[in-house]
Amino acid sequence: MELELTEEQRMLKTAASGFLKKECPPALAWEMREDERGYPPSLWQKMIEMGWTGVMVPETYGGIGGDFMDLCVILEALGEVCAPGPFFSTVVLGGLAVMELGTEAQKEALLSRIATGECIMALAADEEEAWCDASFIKTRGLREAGGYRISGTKLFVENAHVADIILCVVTGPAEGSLSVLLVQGDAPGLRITPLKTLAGERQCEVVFDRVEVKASDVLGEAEKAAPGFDRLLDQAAVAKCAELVGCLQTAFDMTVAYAKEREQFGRPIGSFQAVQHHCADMLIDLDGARFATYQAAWRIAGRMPWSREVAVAKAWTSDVARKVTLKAHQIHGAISFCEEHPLHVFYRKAKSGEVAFGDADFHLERVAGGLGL
Amino acid sequence: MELELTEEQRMLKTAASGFLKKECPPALAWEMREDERGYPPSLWQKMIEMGWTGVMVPETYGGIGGDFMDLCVILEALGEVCAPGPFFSTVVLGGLAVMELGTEAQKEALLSRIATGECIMALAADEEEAWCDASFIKTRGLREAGGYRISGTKLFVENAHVADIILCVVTGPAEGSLSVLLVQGDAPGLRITPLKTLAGERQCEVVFDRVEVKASDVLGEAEKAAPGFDRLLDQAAVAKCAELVGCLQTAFDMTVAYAKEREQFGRPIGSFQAVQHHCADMLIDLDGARFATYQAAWRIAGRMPWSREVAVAKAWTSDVARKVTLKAHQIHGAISFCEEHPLHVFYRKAKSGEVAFGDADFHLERVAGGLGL
Amino acid sequence: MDFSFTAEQERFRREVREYLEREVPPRWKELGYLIWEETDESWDITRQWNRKLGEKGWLALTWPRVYGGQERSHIDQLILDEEMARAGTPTGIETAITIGWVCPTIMLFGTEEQKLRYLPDAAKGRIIFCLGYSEPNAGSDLAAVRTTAVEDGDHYVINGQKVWTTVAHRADYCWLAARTDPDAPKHKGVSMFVVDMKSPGITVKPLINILGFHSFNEVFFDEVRVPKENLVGQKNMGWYQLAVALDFERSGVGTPARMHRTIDRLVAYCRQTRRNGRLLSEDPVIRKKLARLSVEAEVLRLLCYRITWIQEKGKTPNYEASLTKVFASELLDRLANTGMEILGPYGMLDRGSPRAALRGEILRLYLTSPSMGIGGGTSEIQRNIIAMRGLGLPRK
Amino acid sequence: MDFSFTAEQERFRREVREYLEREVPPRWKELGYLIWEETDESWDITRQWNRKLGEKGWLALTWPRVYGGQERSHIDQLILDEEMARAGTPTGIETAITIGWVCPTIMLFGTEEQKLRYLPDAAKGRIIFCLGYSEPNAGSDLAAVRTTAVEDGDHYVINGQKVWTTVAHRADYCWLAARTDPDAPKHKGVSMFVVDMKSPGITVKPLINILGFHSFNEVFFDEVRVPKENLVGQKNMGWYQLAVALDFERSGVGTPARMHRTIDRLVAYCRQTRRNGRLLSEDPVIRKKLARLSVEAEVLRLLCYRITWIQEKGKTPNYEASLTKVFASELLDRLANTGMEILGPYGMLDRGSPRAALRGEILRLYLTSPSMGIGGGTSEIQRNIIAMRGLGLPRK
Repeated sequence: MELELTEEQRMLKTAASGFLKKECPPALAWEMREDERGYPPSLWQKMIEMGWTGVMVPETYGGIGGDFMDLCVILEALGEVCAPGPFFSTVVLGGLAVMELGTEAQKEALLSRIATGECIMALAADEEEAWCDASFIKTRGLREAGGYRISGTKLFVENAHVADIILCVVTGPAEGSLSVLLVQGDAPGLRITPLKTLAGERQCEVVFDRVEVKASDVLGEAEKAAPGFDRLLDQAAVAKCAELVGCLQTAFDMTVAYAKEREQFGRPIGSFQAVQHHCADMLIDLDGARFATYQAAWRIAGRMPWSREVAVAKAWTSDVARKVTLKAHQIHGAISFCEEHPLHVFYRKAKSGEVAFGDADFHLERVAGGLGL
Repeated sequence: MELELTEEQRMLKTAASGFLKKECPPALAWEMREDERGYPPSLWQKMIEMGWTGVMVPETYGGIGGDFMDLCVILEALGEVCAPGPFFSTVVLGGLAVMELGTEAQKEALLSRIATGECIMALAADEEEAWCDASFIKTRGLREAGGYRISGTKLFVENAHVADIILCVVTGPAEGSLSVLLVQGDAPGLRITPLKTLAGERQCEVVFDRVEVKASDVLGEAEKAAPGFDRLLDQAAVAKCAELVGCLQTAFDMTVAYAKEREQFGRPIGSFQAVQHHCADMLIDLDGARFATYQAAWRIAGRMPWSREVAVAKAWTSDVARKVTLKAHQIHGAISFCEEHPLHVFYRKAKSGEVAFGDADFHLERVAGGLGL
Repeated sequence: MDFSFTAEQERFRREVREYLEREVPPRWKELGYLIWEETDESWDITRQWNRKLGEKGWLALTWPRVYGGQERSHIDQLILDEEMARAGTPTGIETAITIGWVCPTIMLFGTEEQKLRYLPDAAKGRIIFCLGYSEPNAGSDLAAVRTTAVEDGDHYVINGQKVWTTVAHRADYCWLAARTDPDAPKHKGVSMFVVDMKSPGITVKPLINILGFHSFNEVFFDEVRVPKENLVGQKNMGWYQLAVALDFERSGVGTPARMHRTIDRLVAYCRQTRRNGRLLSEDPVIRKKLARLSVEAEVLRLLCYRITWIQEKGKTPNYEASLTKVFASELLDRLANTGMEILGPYGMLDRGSPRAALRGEILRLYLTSPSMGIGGGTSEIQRNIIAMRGLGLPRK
Repeated sequence: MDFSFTAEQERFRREVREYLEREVPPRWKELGYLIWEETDESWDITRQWNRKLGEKGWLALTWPRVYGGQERSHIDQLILDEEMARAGTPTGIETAITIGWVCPTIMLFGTEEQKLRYLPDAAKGRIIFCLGYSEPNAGSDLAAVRTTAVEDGDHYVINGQKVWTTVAHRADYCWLAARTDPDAPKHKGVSMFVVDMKSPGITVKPLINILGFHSFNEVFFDEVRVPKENLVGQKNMGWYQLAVALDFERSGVGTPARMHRTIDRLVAYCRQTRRNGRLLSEDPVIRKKLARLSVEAEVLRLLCYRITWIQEKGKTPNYEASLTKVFASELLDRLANTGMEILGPYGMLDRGSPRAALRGEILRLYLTSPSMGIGGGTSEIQRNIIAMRGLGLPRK
């Protein structure tokens, strides 16, 4: 039992946090919400140079060959500053999809491009009436001579507007079967509309209007993607938890610091029992999120059965994300409702992370099933 | 708009509270839990003499002709001391059942006996798999020459062991129809087993083993009892809220008094912000319960549509019953976990009232239906 | 115990409802703005609407006629507030400040001349006050005011800084707390002034709120000269006057009325939205959440009614306004959050996205609702008031 | 980051599990008693069981061998605690007091002679301490102790009263806090003694708890003579020694293990119980409630593991034990309450009724769970500790 990061992970974390606190203050995420791309390419370039995009890519493909825990370490650092950019959609969603589903050849081709930052990716899964559950996907991939033709509308596709490759999850032709197709970002028939979101992430509506895909651009085996895709969603949920842990940690640290320094009624507000108890509750929530997340990540990294631990982590972390950032606002008072003050960015990010890849209710139902209910 | 009791109601309340605080301390409820009857007959006799059993009985039948609000005033006073006895099952359940469902002749015969205290009543409705919802009742009343024959098992029948008349809710012969039958407490075929309950009330399991009932002992019209019975359950729920308001008020008053007087760390514990905030939350909960209950009682008294207001009152009051008494324990500390200290009686009564006639979940589902969901 | 309204009151409610159905500007309904979203357009609509209400005598319904009111009852005011909230009339915080806070204080402590100078204009919707209470180091703690007012001939000279001053950039006057005796203990030595916002030496700097709108400000006072007759009430007694002014709180009944509107909109959304194979309205967990909010909003309504009823009896609410405020603000958080949970990924979309649910209103409520537990005394302070003023728990 | 156990630790877990499956007395399982339910029979079973564990060396697993321990790791202790809770072994609060609290303090502050006198017997399950801390006017505030110990030759003479003294009527010794310097400031002048409960002048009066059992007592000391060698640690420094002793907290991992057992029993109940036309296990609201408890118990387990891990590193937990305690006690309230909600009317029935669900265990848990947020420092005090000791928030 070793309930802290390894020496290597700690170094990775320290380096990443240090870099991001310097190069990417939380205000950047908010400024970038109206940028066309949604992030500064120079920042993305630096992340690539530091090897983050290759964190989980095997060394043979040009990566640094880390595991899921290393990935979470970087995500936590990114969460600490609410960093904008295509890291999550490319490295987490794209990279893990390729690792879970891809053929050897695809891994070689795609993972190396992810590691070098040549390829930005996006995952098109959710639809108007299908959310975090592939069994309700209606977008169909029709088999045609030499490949597939996709028709349907995908929603909440993060970074589709800048993606080189969009992974499109389709069903058919066999009832309930699932395939993941590699669609080029500039494929004819693709219509991409960015949506305006709470936390400024670039989610898009993506219409696939008879988009053609070559037979070789099926990720892995056609119509057999369901189990691998479920594994991907689980990993994405935990990756989101790691990001949230970073986000909540900063909001918490800001709040404790403020409580020590801000005076009212002639004493620091942190000396009032009500404020102290708020802070204590925040710490319970945050510590719980951290360990639940690390436990799930550790199981994923070791490829141990992880279903319950993933659901526990996302259910708990989703719930406390709101609670912690709400208390942070309460303790900060009026100042935190100014656009200039960074806290609202964390409050937004916390809610967005709460919902992403299944909120607490969603994962609690999974836990219930696991209990035998 | 007049959000306080009328002068008459206030006098009734003051007299009832004064009497009960003298004659019926909360400890009595707890001492009586192992008494054969479950209450001192002398106490019951005094309640009868003060006219409480006739509070809602029209003057022509020997009552004092009050309305549902007057009834609630007495229930609140009873709740303040967790008074034991057959008041609720006789006057609320029995009396209101007769008023909602009985023929003129039955009203004349039964209400006068309730008013004079000659007749203790009990309501046998719930069953193993049917709770607060008559549509799941399985006990059948088979029509026979000259009357009915009842077979089935009823549960949680309060005061069946001392009842002169048990109102038994049966279904049949027509599918889904409901009848309420008047069963004499000593009828052959009746097997009554008292259960041991959280708050010491005498709830019984009552087995009806081919119990015969005369045709004239159908309350009102046979097989047409459903709407009246639903009205009865609604009124019982609000009556229980009134009792709870009294119960919570005492627990709250005890707690505030204790917080002012008990010293720790050299100052009254009521000067600590954490204790102050607990007390403030208790007051919000209690004030809400009082007004929601009064509003529902007022609608019932005025025979206005009451479905939503009843569900609101019982949902809210059920929830806060636990919260208020739990905080009372927390503020009292160790002393309140002694059998001698009265607080646990209120904690028990609060939970028992929370569950009786539908808990919060039950009534929230009704509210949801009312919202159009 | 009687929760009913008289026939006359019911008639007034119908009159109000019909008037509002007819008169609320359609453009306002299109905007669907929350209180924090103020633009030139919304400001103009709100001002016009308030002048219209003022002409009708509905802006200051309970005030004496001599000050522009109609001498109507608190219950009539409750009915009007509830119906306006239900109808979603044009509204901003400035009316609550001017009509609900500043003018009643002037009515209580001002001279007859001061009353006649400000109240009738306010009642007609012609003038607006902003509140000059908060300072960088005095948020919840009004006694810590540092802005000074020093006598100089016929004038006071004001120096200092205020912050979180809502609508300072639009207001005609500032209702200012300033220290007139620097040597007195904290709670003594504060006085209240009416300051013309056009006075030389006043600088207003915008603060942009988290919805991206300009509604707060910093206000700097640099040698601002205020005529002595603009001091309201007793010199150095401002802190005590403001403590009394807490009791002017209206019922706050608009809050539950608006909550019920929001709940109804969420119900409608759930009845027409399918997710993962079923209608949201069929999900028992969602049903329970909405029902709970509805129960809580109903209890809040009753607690608001109680405040009016106390006032109607000619008494002053004690802890009741604090109790209602703390419950209302935390319920608003729960409403916003539950709304977001129900909308799920659609709740993440802001107004302006084609897919945004309920025009992004829940998202915007989610962002602004936490501020309700802060402005006008934090929830922590409200709970202290309930405990100490309401229950008599000891201070030490 | 590694949540796994070594192969050796896993072997130990299997060994423990097999042993417990074989050895837990069947009669104990029939009793199904909670910690507050102590009878002569349950006491005997518990004592026998503890002596058995003691003989096996499992009662004081981590202690030095010279004091009867096995010098095993904290992680082995965690495994043992978790498995014993899972198996529901005979247990009472007296073991936690003796082995978890008193003896480690003696080990830290006692003389070698004192250690050898008490520890080996305790490790064998032969002696039991009760805690003489609380007094009528000093519940959470240990510095307010008024019981006095006055020197008289070779002895101290004790006078005063203790209260809430669990198992005082069964214990061999009392671990007593008494004031040895009446003139010193509150926190100074308190000393710790081992007092033989058979000493003349001690009167134990039962307090019956709300389950109707005798487990608390009042203990009166009237001129009780205690040999000077029974003073443990430095005279007048008792308060500081107890503050250090806070850090002896074990992981508390038994609590989540027992919670999971209870959740499993509720799940089984829901799978076989129909109410109003459907199985309880099909009710989404119930499913969600049980799942949430399960998530919370799992998080609690991890927080408990953290404490052991800190100890294993040779460090002392700081705020972590308080954090775990406050979360655990509030979770226990939620568990008990949710259990009662699920059982509905059947939850109202106590053991002894034919229809009682789960033998009335949930009912009894519902009655006793609130005490967990009180004994050993209230939840309010635990939160203060987290804030001040853990986060460095200022005292004033």
